[in-house]
Amino acid sequence: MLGYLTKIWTISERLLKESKVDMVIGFRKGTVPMMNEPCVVKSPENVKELVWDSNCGINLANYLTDRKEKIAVIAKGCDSRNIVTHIIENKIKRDQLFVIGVPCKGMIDRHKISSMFEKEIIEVIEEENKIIVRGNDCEKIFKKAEVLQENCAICIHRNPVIYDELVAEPVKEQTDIDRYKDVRRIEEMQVEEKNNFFDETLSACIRCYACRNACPLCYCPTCFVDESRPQWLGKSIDPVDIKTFHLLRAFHCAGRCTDCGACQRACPMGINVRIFTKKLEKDCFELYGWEAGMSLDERPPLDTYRPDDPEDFIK
Amino acid sequence: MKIIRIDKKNWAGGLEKLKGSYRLFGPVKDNEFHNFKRLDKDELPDFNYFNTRLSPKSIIYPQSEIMLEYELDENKENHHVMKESKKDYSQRVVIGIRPCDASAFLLVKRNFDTPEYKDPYWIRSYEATTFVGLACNNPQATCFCTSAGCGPFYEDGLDVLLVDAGDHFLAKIISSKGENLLEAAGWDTETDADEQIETMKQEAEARITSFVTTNKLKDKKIIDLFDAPFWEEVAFACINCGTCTYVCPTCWCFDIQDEAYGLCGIRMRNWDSCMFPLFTLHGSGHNPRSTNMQRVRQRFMHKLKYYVDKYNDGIQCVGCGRCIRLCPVNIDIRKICNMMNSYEVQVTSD
Amino acid sequence: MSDWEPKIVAFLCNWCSYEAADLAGISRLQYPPNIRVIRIPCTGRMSPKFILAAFGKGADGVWVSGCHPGDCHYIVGNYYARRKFSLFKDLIEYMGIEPGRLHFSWISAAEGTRFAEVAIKVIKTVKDLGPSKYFIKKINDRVA
Amino acid sequence: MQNPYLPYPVRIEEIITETEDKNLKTFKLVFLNPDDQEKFLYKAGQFAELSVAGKGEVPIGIASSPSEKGYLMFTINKVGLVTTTLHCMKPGDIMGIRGPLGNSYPWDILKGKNVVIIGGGFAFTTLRSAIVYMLDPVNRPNFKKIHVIYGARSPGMLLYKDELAAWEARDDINMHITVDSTEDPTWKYNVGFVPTITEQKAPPGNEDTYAIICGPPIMIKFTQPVLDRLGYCHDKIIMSLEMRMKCGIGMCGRCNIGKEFVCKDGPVFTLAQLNEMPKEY
Repeated sequence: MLGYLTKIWTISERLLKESKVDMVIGFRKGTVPMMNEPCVVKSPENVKELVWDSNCGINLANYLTDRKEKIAVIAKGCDSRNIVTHIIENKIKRDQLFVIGVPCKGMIDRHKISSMFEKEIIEVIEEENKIIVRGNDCEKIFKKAEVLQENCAICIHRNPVIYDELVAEPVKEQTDIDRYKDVRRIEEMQVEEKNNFFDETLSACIRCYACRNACPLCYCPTCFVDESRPQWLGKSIDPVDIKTFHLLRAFHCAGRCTDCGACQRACPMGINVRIFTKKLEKDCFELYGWEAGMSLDERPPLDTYRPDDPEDFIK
Repeated sequence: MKIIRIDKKNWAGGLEKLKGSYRLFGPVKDNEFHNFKRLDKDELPDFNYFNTRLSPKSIIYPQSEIMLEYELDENKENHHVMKESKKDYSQRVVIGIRPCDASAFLLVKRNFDTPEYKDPYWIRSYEATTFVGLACNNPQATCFCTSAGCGPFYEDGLDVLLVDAGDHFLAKIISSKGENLLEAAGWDTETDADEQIETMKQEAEARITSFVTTNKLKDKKIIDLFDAPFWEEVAFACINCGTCTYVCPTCWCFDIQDEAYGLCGIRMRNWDSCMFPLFTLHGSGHNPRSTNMQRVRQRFMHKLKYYVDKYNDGIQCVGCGRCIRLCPVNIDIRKICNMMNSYEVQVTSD
Repeated sequence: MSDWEPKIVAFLCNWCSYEAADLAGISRLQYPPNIRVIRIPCTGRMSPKFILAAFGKGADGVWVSGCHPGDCHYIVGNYYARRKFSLFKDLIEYMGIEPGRLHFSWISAAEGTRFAEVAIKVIKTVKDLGPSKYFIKKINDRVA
Repeated sequence: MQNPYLPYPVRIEEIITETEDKNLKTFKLVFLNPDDQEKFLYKAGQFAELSVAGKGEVPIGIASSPSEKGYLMFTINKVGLVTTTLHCMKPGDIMGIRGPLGNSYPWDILKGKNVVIIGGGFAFTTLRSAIVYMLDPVNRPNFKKIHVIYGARSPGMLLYKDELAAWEARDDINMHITVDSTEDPTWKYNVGFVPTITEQKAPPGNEDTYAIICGPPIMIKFTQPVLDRLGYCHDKIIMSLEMRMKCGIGMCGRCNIGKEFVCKDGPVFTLAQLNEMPKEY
């Protein structure tokens, strides 16, 4: 994956030089370990600012919403699926985009690495399949597979779904993955247990809305939490308000979520917010055979119906 | 100033004693990170931390706080008339607060304790609290306190400064509040360790590797910085979440909300963030800071320019580095501060 | 709690279930008075927010009823609603509301008897569960 | 410690519907405790937070004048949650009021000067307060000429119609009432936008003349160049800003513009001051 960078530079430089696009949206090196900053490059001289490594977990589709320019965007498998969703939902046009597809081998989980490394992390170096973490006078080497973001570890669409150019040959997709083990575990719980589990999960929430804002799907001009007449939700850290927020946030992503993991990565409190969206993803798959963002020609599940949809739950 | 030696074997006992007359708050590890919590009986603060995930500001200034209450039942006397909610302002102590976070309260005090108006909730909480700081022997790479007006052994804002010296703590008494506290805990072994603390302080300061330059901020014109060309680029990555403002020890903005539960109700305040569009949305629908860029600019301009101009005492930042560590998209206040400080208006020649 | 009676908010489609409730009334069919009706133009108009708001403000049960598939006044509103309800019911039960607090039904304008029957069933189920406790908003101790 | 968030309880004494679209109502409020009234000493140009239990608060300019004793008056446009609730309330209902808040029109400076008041639409409330204050027999000698240019969309949208008529009849104030357009044949005042009427009727700017402008942004935008042409210095043009506010006492942070808090350092600023501030209002 490290070899992708030269190709990214070449493509970006060419596109900008030939004025095929007005800008390239990608990542630049962050100022702290395991963080890169989404950035925009507008001139061919600056393409070398762009980086690519296992710290590009932010979903760049989030930066395309309602843009009018011609844009080249670097896209992993999940990003590309969100780009598809964006196109379906008219948030950007296909012909505005040049998708630089990146076959992805997974992003690393900075929270996880921090918790596995007792000292302060000064530097993280990535070698093929190896993550070297350095502190002051100490070092630890992890296999990349053990420190992947959880959504990457169970990802089954690593290659971009749409692209104009790939930076490398497609990677092998993971098979025989059980994507919903955690969801099933909760489904099997008793009511009381479920409530305790979610109360505990959400007890750290500070309502910063990083999960919502990191998500490319959350682009409503006025989010339901900001509606005032009626005001659906209180603004305090009341547990019911917090629970309601997470429930509705997830529900708004129903049938659209690609499990890119941006929400969870963004959460400053390390809350497992994917546990909500994954339930819906599982349901959409089981009830309607749907996976989000796989094709430009299919309508998302809540925007369509079949006369014989399951309705056992209706009296 | 007096220095008391506290042997670590006497630590837990002293704290238990304190719990008789104070409510104790201290850093506790919760899953992956530390946060300040009320310490129950026999619970000790865990000092094996760089800094807490959230700043301790919520001990003085809770994220959600009831201010007033009222009855809506028209058959009751004084219905619809607001009255102050009863609160517990008994003595409390924050054990193990980092010096940067304690000095942050002094910055925030300027906002809540003004010549014209006093915020009774904040002031009463603040005054009821004794701050026992834990000096930072090992600052992090994202700490830039020394160039943000404080430091790893900074004393302003503290009542006692604890220095971890291996098998014992050195407790430097800074105020009478602090003296009373140590007395109440039964720690009274005076020692002469000024030099030792000074040496440790210098060593800690030398470990700070990260800095901001702020010397020229004051001289710039607000309008020039406001119109500077770099804001679009600075704001590009920002997703406008409230993380930076909520984890910040010096951010104080809040919202006031009424909530009614049947026939009784409360007026409360909740932390708010300049990152949210709703923060400035007028009733008419007009929003003076409607774009992402305007809100990002507001945050940095407020901290690094407006505050500087208003109070003439440095920036509204103590260099704790939380916003840098926790920003989901790696927006780094150090970079922006330096950009602002070095910005010169381009004089166009035409 | 022997005299406790559940409060149930019923969102009824204007074109069918709402009229069925009318018909049940005109036909003098008996069912317990635990239901507060809110008329909606179509089940397609239902937002999960309405359901959560009802629970948040203290409803012990919520019941949404609309036209049988194929009979929607707006042709397809209830088809879309069906998918939405299906996912929503699963999600809210996954998050810990008891199965049996949230009900959906198809009742046409002619089915007054069925309306009363379903109402009795819904009320009975909710009553058996006891007062709502998981999604109801109260003054909370986390708010200092 | 006095709690600045605690409203004084007041009773709604009277509600007057001001405009033909019924979106503007004037509320007369009376303090439940006479002591509170003694504490509530205000100047024209200040505002207060009106508090409705269970709904919230809303910052509204005080429309009564300090020279009118025994009650406070607010003219409220129906916009959001709190103002809509207020519009549904009735005389006798109990609500709350916090204030007075903000600075006021600069009465020390205006003393002995000509004052030109330019208002548009429903932003005439604190201007009414200013006019009533200046016309009070005790205060009138403290001011030279008073001009008032006040416009609304139509005659039915003018506030305080009876008072306007009464002022028209006086000779110690020069009234220039205008409407954008009207088909009313009995309309005997000006027709035209406020900037146009200002250009025609306002006295030229000089050392002794101050203009106070309140109105919708579009009116301000087009009136400003007119005043420039008439020779008004920017430190003699006085404006009152509107912002979203919550605390009203400079603490909650949202009305921050540059280093000022509109609620505490404003809402009244001179144009010269505003020129130095970011245009975030």
